[in-house]
Amino acid sequence: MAAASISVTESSLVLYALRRADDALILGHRLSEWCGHAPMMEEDMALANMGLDLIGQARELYSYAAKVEDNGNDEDRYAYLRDVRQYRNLLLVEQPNGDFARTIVRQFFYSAFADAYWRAMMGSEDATLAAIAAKSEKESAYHIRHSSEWVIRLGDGTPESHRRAQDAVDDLWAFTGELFHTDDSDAGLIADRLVIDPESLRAGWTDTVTGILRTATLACPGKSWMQKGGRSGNHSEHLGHLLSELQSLQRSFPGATW
Amino acid sequence: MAAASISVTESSLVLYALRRADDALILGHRLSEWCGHAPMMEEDMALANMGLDLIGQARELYSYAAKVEDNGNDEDRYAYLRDVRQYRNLLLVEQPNGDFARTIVRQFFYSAFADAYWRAMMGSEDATLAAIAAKSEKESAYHIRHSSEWVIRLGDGTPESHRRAQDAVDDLWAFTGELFHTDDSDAGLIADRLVIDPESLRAGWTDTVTGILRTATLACPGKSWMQKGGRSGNHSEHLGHLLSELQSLQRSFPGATW
Amino acid sequence: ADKSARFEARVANEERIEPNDWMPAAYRKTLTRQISQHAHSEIVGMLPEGNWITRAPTLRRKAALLAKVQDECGHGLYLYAAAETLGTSREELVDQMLSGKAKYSSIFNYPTLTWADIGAIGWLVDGAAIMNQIPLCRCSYGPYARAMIRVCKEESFHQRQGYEIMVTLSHGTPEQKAMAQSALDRWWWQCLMMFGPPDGESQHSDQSTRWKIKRFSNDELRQKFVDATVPQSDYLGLKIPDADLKWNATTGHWDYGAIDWQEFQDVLAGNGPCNRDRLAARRKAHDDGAWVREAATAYAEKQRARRAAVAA
Amino acid sequence: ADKSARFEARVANEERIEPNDWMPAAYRKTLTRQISQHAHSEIVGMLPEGNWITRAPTLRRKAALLAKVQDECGHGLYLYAAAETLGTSREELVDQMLSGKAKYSSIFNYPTLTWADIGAIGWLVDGAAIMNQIPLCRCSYGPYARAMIRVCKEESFHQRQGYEIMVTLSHGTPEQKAMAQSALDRWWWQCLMMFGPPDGESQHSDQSTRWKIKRFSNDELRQKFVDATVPQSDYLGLKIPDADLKWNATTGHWDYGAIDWQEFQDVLAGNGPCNRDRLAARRKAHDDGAWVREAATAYAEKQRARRAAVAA
Repeated sequence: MAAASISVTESSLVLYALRRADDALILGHRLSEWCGHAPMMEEDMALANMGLDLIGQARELYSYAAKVEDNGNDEDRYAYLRDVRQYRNLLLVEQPNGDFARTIVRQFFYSAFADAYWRAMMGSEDATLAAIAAKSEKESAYHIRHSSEWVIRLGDGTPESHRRAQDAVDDLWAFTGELFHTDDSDAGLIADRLVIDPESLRAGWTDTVTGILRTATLACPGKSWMQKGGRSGNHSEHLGHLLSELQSLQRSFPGATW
Repeated sequence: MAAASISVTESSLVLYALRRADDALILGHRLSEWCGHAPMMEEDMALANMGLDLIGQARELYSYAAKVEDNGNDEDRYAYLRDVRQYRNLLLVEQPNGDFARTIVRQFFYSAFADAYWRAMMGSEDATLAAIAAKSEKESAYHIRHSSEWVIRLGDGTPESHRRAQDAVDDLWAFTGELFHTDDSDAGLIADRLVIDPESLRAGWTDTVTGILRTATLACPGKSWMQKGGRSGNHSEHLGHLLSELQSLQRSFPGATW
Repeated sequence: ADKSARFEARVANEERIEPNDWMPAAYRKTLTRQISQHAHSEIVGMLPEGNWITRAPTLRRKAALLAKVQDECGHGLYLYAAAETLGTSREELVDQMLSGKAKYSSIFNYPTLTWADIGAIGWLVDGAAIMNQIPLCRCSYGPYARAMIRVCKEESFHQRQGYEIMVTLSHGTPEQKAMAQSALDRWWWQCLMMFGPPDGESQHSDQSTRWKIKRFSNDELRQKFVDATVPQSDYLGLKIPDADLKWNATTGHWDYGAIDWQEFQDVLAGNGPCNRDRLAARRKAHDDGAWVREAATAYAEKQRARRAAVAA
Repeated sequence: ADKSARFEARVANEERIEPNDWMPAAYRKTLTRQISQHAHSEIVGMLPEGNWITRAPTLRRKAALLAKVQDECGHGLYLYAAAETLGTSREELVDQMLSGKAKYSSIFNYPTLTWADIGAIGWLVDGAAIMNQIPLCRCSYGPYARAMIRVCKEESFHQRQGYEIMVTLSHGTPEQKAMAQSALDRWWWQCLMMFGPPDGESQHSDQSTRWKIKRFSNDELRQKFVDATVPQSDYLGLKIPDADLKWNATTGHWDYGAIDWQEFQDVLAGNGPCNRDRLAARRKAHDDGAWVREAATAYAEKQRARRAAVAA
């Protein structure tokens, strides 16, 4: 085993699991960057908590992908030995932490989706995905509650916090369209009821988000241009830097066990 | 060739060349981080200029080390395939850029030494080191001039720039003692007149620095505790992060040619 | 009217217009916009390539890339200087860019994902830029023409460097070759768009042509670029991502497929992958640097006052 | 005087003192200092280990390290809560730390250079901390004793995790084993210093012992630590960097070499490799977070006002 990148045979199901695993890992990693630097100790705890949940979800999804792919890969090979173009996560989750408002709004947009998503996925005909969903749903319920509360506090707090929260909403909005994106690879899985059609969650997501933003006295950007590309490896420039940090040890010590 | 770290046979002369090469590379890398983000376009140019000079010096010193070591290593293997404990640079040069004042003061402390150092090293009995010194001295003359001018401008500019410059001086002062440090490995080289004794430059350095700081209306910290460790691989936590970025491609594509 | 006729005659006669010469307001405005837009592009263009300076794979490449990005900054500086000869200050021009009022080349709103993108930018983006800029070396406005001569010289050096990176990658490991192909795939169409809308849809062309600012149509330059690039791509063993690309023996040119002008419009409207990041990065540099510029000004004023006191 | 005698009797009788009980001012002050210093250490202690969360070499290690650092934050929180029962607010205590007035454990002023340092911190630093803390589970002050019971439970889990990292590394590649040895070399003496100055030079010990805050002398605890650690180091096949270390059959303990107390004093005086970085990082987190805490307060007040308006 060298420190070069692995190759992955991306069947529809493997690709599907990797995409969600990458979402969870990258967002979890971003949250972990806060550890020791949060605005209050309670938030050091809370952000780490969410990060741990997400890294846990990533591990289960990677392990499932490895089992389905059956090609000698495992959670760590997926996480540490794929390059930026092999990563399949949403552009939303790789966006830098920025200030606390940006981290919270990113979490809120993601969790508002993930919470409904995992609930729906509990009905998957794929037993493993259904089991992962059951566990993840409990976690995401906390994530959406925690991030919603902060969106409201920041939006309806001081003029400065309102401005920062609104900037975050405006800047991150363009990355929310990708939450609902599907492609040919997904279509068969949806038809077989192994996974849900995210389009079915759009109305609920919009309700949740507009409701919370309204309570937070924040303006909702409405219909506008949406970015995409993460699902097929066309990332922003931010992900490469994150990966050079995340993967540095595995890349520098080929074949070692840790 | 794998992406694992190389081993280096550090004879006195090899170690000596690597230490100076690492100084130049790490400081050059730090300066290059500014590119596109400087406070004015003229400074984008100037910081890149100094960075280029330093990377050039590093390349010559690494190549000389490779020739002396004669062990199949080369400039890129030294730069890209040694881990943090194998790097031999001064703690000063690995300190983060911080604000512009910090970058300038770091450059000033280093260049005030380097300028006198290279001038003295032109008399080395090692022809290669003497030749490198002759070239580097011209470059460092510009570095000390440029950084001195900015130290004065910032120190004697606005209250804010004065405060920032003074903070930088106070925080970086503890890393200047290492400029004059020597160890057993150096002693033989000094005795053989292959290299100079940096102690001989201390009075001149102190004059330069106190003079410029006085002109800049900045307080000179005076005698205080000095940090050391970089020369033997005991670095600050900053260097590891820098290297994970600097080395990411070479570590991820074992054996490739670029 | 007399002045105007004389100006038109001079231009028609291929004479150079200099800063102190009389010129029509529209000529001044057009050139100010074009030159400053060009300057903004050089400055914003530092960012996608700058993204790889800290990760360049060898010290030689690192130095070359840093030098290249520095050159771009230099181009920006003397293009701003050329624009300033038309009466608008660099500060004002930069503010127009930072506020989003002035444009820069849309090509820089795409991300550099891998090291191969650095090769592709040099080869293709600089290649396209040179096609656009070589005719500008004969532009009727003297300062711009002279700036362009220097820019083009450096750009062709950059272009060769970029191509050499592509040669190395496409002759490298299978992973490197795949990286090179992916970069070509992602940059090709964007480079074709760099020449602007198809002839006939271009807004400023007629007058610019009469004023000897523009000497070839967008489509002419685009075709030149395609014709020059196809054989280079063949040499690299890479495939241009255009199923309709084929040699036309009748015209002696390469025919290419339809360009997605909707994407061009979208990116121009601010919706490219990096528009927000690019402006945010430039604004941050500007804002974070404010105290430095203030310090320099304050110090210069103190020095002036001191000299005046000594003289008095 | 009556109260004082009763207090002393209760303490001597191993009863727990609770927040509302009468206690001597010096007891309150000593405990406030000790507990808050302990809390600061947990919070600052997040930084050296936090430095490796983003680079942990496997997902399992990443999750474990993140959880561990989170635990430390939790320890900090309930130690501050214990200190608050003595009448000083967390805010005030934190300000004392940020201003440099209050100390935290000097061990956190050393850098984590490699992944092996994470193993060494768990194994040695947590190991030493547990030696210090287990007796505190029987401290005379109830809230502190109860906090310590919980802390010790989690710390021993961390200690085992750290040791397991060392086992993996020392059974790994030659590079990994060298990394592990280097970490032991760099952390060993610093850990011995964690037990404080040699007996006799310790300032607060006598009274603390009488008050059942301290139950073993610094040197006793240090010896316990050495005795426990030497066989573990043997198992790892690593060499403790002490030429004078040898088994003393007479005493039944390991004799160890002279400790460089000058270094201890230097680091305490603010001259450790990371003192500035640690305080700067905590101050930055505090300063950058000010607007968030203000927003939370402002929102809470608005909500209170709204509820009051509804109730009225």
